[in-house]
Amino acid sequence: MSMLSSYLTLAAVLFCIGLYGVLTKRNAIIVLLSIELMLNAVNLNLIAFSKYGVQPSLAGQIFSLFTISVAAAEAAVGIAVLIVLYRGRASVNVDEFDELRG
Amino acid sequence: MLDDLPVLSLIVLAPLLGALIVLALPSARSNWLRITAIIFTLIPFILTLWLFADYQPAVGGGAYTEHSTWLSIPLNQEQFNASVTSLKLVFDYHLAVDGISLPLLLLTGVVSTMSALASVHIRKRWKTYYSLFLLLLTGIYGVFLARDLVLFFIFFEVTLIPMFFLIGIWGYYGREKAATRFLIYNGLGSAAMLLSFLILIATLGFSAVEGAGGVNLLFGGNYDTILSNLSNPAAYANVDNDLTHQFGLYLNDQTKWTAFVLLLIAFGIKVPIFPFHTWMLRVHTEAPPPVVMIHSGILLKMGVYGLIRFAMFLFPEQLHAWTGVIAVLGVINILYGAILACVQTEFKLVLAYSSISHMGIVLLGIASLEEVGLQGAIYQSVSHGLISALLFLIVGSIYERTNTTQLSELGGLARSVPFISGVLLLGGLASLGLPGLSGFVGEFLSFLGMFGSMKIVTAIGVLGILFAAVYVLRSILNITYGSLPEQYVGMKDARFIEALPMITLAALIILLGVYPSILTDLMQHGFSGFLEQIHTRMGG
Amino acid sequence: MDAFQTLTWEDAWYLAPEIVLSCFTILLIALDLLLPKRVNRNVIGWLTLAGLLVAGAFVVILMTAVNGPETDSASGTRVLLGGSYQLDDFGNLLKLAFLGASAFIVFSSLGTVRDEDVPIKGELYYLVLPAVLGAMVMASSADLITLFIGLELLSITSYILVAARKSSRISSEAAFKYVVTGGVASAFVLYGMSFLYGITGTTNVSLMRSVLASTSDQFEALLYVSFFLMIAGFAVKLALAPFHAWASDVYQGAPTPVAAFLAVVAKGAAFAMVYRIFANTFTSGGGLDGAVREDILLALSVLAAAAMIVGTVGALRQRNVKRLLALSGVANAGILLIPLSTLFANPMHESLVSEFIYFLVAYAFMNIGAFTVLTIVSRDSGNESLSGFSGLYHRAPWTAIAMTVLLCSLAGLPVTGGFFGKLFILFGTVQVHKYWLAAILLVTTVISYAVYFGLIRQMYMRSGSLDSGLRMTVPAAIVIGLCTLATLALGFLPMPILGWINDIFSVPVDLVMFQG
Amino acid sequence: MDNTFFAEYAWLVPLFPFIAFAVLTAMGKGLKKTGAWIGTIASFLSLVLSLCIAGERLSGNAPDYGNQMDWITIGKLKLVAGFEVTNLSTLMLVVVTLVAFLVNLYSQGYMKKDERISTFFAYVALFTSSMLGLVLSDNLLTFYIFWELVGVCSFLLVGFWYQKPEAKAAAKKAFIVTRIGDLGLLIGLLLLFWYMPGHALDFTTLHNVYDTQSGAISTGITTLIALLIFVGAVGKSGQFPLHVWLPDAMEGPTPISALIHAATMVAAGVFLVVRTFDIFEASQVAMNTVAIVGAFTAIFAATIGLAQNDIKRILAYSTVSQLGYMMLALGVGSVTGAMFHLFTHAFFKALLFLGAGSVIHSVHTQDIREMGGLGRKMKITAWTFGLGSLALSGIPPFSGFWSKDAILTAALDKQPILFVVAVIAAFFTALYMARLFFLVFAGKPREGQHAKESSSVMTIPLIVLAVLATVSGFVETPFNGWLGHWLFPEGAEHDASGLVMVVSAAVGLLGLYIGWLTFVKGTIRRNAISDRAPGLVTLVARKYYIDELYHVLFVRPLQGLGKVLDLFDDYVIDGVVRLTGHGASALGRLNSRLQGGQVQTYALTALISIVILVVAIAGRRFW
Repeated sequence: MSMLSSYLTLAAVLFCIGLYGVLTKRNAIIVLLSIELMLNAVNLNLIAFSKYGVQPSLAGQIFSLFTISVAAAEAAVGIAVLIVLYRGRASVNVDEFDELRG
Repeated sequence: MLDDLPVLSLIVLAPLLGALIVLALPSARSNWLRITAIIFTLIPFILTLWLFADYQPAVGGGAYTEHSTWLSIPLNQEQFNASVTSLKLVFDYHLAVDGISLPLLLLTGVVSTMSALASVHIRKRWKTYYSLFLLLLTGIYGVFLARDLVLFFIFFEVTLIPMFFLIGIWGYYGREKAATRFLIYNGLGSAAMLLSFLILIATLGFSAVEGAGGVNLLFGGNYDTILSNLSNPAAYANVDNDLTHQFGLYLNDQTKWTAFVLLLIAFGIKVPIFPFHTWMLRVHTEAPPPVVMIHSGILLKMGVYGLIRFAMFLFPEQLHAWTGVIAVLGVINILYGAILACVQTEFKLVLAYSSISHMGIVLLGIASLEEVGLQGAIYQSVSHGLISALLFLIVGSIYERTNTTQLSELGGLARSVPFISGVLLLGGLASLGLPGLSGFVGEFLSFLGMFGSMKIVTAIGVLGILFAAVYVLRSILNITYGSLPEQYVGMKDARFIEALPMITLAALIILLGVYPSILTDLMQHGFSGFLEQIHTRMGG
Repeated sequence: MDAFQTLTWEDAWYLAPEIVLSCFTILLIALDLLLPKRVNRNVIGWLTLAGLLVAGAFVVILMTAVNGPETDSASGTRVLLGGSYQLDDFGNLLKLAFLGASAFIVFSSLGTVRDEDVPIKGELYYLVLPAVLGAMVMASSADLITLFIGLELLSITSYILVAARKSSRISSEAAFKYVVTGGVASAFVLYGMSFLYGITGTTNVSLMRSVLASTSDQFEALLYVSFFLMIAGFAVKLALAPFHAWASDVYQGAPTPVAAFLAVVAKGAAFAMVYRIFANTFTSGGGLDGAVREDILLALSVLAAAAMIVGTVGALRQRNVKRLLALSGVANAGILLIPLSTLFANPMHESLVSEFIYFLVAYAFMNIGAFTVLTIVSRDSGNESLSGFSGLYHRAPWTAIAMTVLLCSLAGLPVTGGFFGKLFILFGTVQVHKYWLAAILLVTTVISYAVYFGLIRQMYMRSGSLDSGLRMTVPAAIVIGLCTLATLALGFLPMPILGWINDIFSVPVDLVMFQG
Repeated sequence: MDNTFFAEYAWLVPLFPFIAFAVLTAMGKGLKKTGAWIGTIASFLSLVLSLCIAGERLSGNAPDYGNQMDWITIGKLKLVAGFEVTNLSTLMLVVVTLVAFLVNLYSQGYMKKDERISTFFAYVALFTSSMLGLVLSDNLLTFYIFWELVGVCSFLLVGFWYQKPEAKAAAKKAFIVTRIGDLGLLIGLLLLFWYMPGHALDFTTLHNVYDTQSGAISTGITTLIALLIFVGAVGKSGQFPLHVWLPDAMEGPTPISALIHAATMVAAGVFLVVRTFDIFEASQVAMNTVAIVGAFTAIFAATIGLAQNDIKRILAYSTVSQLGYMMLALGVGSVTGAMFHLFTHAFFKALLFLGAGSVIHSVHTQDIREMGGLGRKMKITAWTFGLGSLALSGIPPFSGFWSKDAILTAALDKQPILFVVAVIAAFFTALYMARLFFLVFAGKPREGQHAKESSSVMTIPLIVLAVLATVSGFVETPFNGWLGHWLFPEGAEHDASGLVMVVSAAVGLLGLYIGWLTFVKGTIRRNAISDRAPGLVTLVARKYYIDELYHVLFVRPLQGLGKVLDLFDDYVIDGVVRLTGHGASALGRLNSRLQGGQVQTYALTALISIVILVVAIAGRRFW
């Protein structure tokens, strides 16, 4: 079980780092990367559970595969949107994306 | 010959039909619109009159009841309990009339017709005006006739929307604020009402019907069911006990009180009872006179009706426990309204506060829980309806001529418009409770009823009629007596179309003042039966 | 159950709607590439519409088939793909709702979307299809994985849809915000799911229940963690306050039809997912019981209350109609959550799904109608502010009247769909004695009068700047008319649809899944 | 012939004038002179009928006749309306109809030039009919109804010249002050209703209850009821402290002052007490109160009358003080005395007012200091007025003497102090009447005043009334108690007392003599007192500052209270409402401030709130 708990802790740490990045980083690209970090934390969780979990099963690993691919797609779209945005603003600073408000 | 017609439905639906027809007419033809509107206001009025003629006080209105299921919504799919096969939520289309609603129906008929006539003052957008006006009437008639809680609520809400537009489009300077204030304030009222109704439906609006393979529980807002379930808990015997508890089909005292107080608030706002009255001042001052005729003449009475029909008949124990509270509230209404009316500088505000004062008398009548007092309450409602309708009719005529209702700018009108001033004086005397006019009977009966149980409080309340004399004379003499400002010289006195409703209302006020039995006999059956029930319920 | 079955033809038949949609998607992408520039892309719009309708037709056929007597299982459900996908009435009804709503939206947007605003109109149309596909997958998945896939399919496509107004700066900004919040939300949901999987060792929700029934007491802390993580994620997806801040921005930035799509379909799909997971894991008699369940339900009710309050109060001062509708969407999301939060608190409250679906349908109609009117009006006035509506009654009385009806329905005034939807939900709430929640619902409703009647005031009591008549397009007119009529019909005779739902629907069979 | 033949038609008596009223209001402006005649004829008809009734009742002992109908029936309760003909009501019928008819006749001349003459006659007709209704009504409720109606008519007629601000003010005052009294009466009525066995309100039952089953109503309650009813009487009959309205009511046309504010309506208060006398008799406290209030009012008003210069106001105060006499009589238990004085007073006071009217009509002023020497120019007026003054001053053998004598006798054997007070008041009465008469009619005429005798329609009523004022006293003298027997067969015989007769006659003559010395001979300087004690004179002339006192005590505080409540209503009650509204929209603004466009802020708020949620909800379980 200790194995599991250490993996879980690692995943939790990763998740928090990602979250922290999303919340604080000014560079939009870093923000997107941080999201990826959070998703990866999830993958770690899933795989750890599927190996050392109470009822180990294969499903977790399959799940993680799906997650990875989806994350990729999401990142792609995110970057694409960011490029469009950059065309408009000539900046990737999140703080400046505040025309929509109130 | 009318016996086989669904009279009540006709009464409710005729104005709706009229509204649709008005919508169909070309908006330029103001006369067509006006005449159609008046016709479709008259139809329900005439039907009500026929009802009045045909109604036998001894028997009650059972014969006219219309009852059919509107919605029946299954609440579960499969049997989860040995004895209960199915649960249904049932909403009925249930109209009925009795001695309590009939006088108010008549009032509605009269005042609405007069207001339709008085709407000649309306200068713009007749089409919209009249369609909304008729829609409003549907709502009002519905409220007085509906006997299903949900149906009642729907009609109650239906009155809100047209009023909002009528105030907001055709009102005076501050109309939009007043309209919104009206909507929100009354909305809160009906919210409280709906919550209380739903509690009632969910906890004892059920009737158990023996169906195939067990009991079918029907939940619904049928007034009679709820009343009988409330008044004899033996009704629960139909459903075995653990079931009722499993479903929370029981109304413990706390819940009863919640429901009761919610109802009190809901209708208290409409009446209005003391702290909840500010909205109606705005309406009185900002709305166009014909609409105020309806509002002050009828809509406030919906509150009274609700108080009696629901708060009182459903929860007599609670009401009995709170008689003191309500009586004191009534006295506060009377004196507060009266004293404030004495210092207003704007005639419409004087009338608004006097309405508050008169509604206080109604509260006293209700609080008495005596037959005399209750009849007094209804009587007072009717008479106040007529009187304030008359007064606001005149306000309309005066404003049309002088473009002001500020007491300081008016005076001496008796010289230039003697007829209007005469009727105004009559209305004023009626509202200060002069014997021989309707106001006196209502006040006297209410006081008489209340006096039996609490002498001191009532005695204090009676002081109100002194202040009534003060504010009525102060304002009306200010308008009609004294010297005439030169800009008002040579005004035309009332045209026929104005004089007609004035005379009608005045005549009715006098009739009710001289020959009250015409109404009181109607109410006999309505009340005495219920009071017996109540007394048996409360153990003598 | 570990041995995966292969996809049989029969299964394929049962998957027909989904397949149709995917085929149409691919087809239209190709067509969009091949068609020469000069051809008006409305063609693609019409084809999209066709695709949606065909799929809808299939759904109807399947429903009759599944519920019909000739099916193998009397339960009226059909389990596919190793229990990861399930055909039942909950799913089907929602599928119908989603398809119908999308069809309305696409139809209404035909002719109103301007080229200079959305340069590549083709995308705007055909990307709706995968989005709806995702929503449908979410509606009838029985497995965390498929649920998640559906969710992402929907989300990612809607990111693109939001960004469709390439030329406008705010559109792409909205898209970016949507991506970030959506991404984080997905991450939360997933993280929560991962714990759920860790405790139960399966991703299949129905198996989960039986496992949880035995083991829930050992892992209380973990359960809290997983459920609250999921709640956080879903709260963002559902735009429940205080997770709603993105919604107004995104709606404002997106093309109006897309905003409508997000408000109705995306939200509905997310709700489908939430109902699935929570209902399955919470079913009494097996599944999660006791303290944890109580707390989760309480948390849900609190969120619902917060959403209603914030959504309504926030809209009070809102001058931009799109943001206003977004906020009203927040409030309505709160209302839609109430049936779930009163789930199984009382043996009688089985009607929660019919309450939910009924209000969802009503909400769909009134929202789409309102958004369509907004599209038309803002196209005229050039901005989306309240003042654009001023004097509308004089310019276009019928539109104004229709809008009034829709707004009354949003405000929950009789006699409209919104009114009855709220009434049923209220009744359910009162039945389980959650008076405080009912009270909040009622009070916020009243406050919302101020919001919606503010709009009505603009239309009737103010004189507008423009006095020319309103430039209305035929499809938009039809959509507005249909939505208005539907709203009224739902109010006057709600019986048909309700009766129908109740006839075919049954919680234990259709919402909760028993297998293995 | 059946000797209730006319009595059964007594309800016609009020009906005639009512029909006249209806016709006049309906026709309105159409008929000018004819309108006046309609009113007069109607009143004449009722006069004739009531004389028939009287004749019928005088011939042999006719039984009392009464007739009721249910007005409102609620459950077991019945509210009844009905009329009854007794000797008492017959007497009142005759008095009212007679004076009413004469006033109608008189007004033909007096109001000739007024363009609203038909309205005037309509009002008068309405008043007459409701006054007759009041007289005939057989139970307290009906009585109260007509009681209010006469009040309104008085209000309308006082304010008849509505363009004069004073008239407007006077009318308002008259109505409101009497309304205070009505309030008392109404509450007394309600009390009585709930305490009377069987909720009966008719006078017969009332009489029986107090006569036979004494103790049916406890003494405390009886006293309370009696006092409340008395408040009503005080209001109507202008007794202290509610007398303030009556002098102002003189703003109305003079015939009205004669009819309403001298002969009939103001006497209704006395009549009320007579009607409910059983209640008063049952409570000594009530009796004493009545007596004291009456006596005090008598002397109090008389003193004020001394210092007034407006001819009508002097008469008004004299009315107040004479009504005080009647109350005094009741207080000392002499119903006969009260009714007798009411009877005679009706005639001579009406006479005096009509005479004053005739004077005013010709000299167009009411200030006696601007008159003088009119005796030569207006012979009939002067003579009749003189007779009236003698009657009022209680000079034998004029009617006033006998009735006053009856009262004084009763007062003496009940309560000597009251007797003394009454005697002094009588002296003042004679004094101010002398002043009035001599200033107006004696002395040399003012130049520029071409006064001339009024037309015959005005003088004939004067003559008739003068005759009555002279002879009507003989129906009840110490030597034959006929009236007393007729009215109250079981009533107490009032015994002759030579002393009283001498004293009252003496003070009357003394008063007249001093008046003569002062205002004709001039042996006593007119302002003898005003030089010595100017303060006293002004105090009296300003009516003891009662009006000012009331203004400070009641009017101001009420206005203040109203203003305060108005602010309260605006700022507190409505303020709360507004506050809630603003609070809500403030929250709305807060929300939009939170949506500042920073996506990361959104995420942060979300994170924080979920943490709070977890801590709040899950936390409960773990800690």
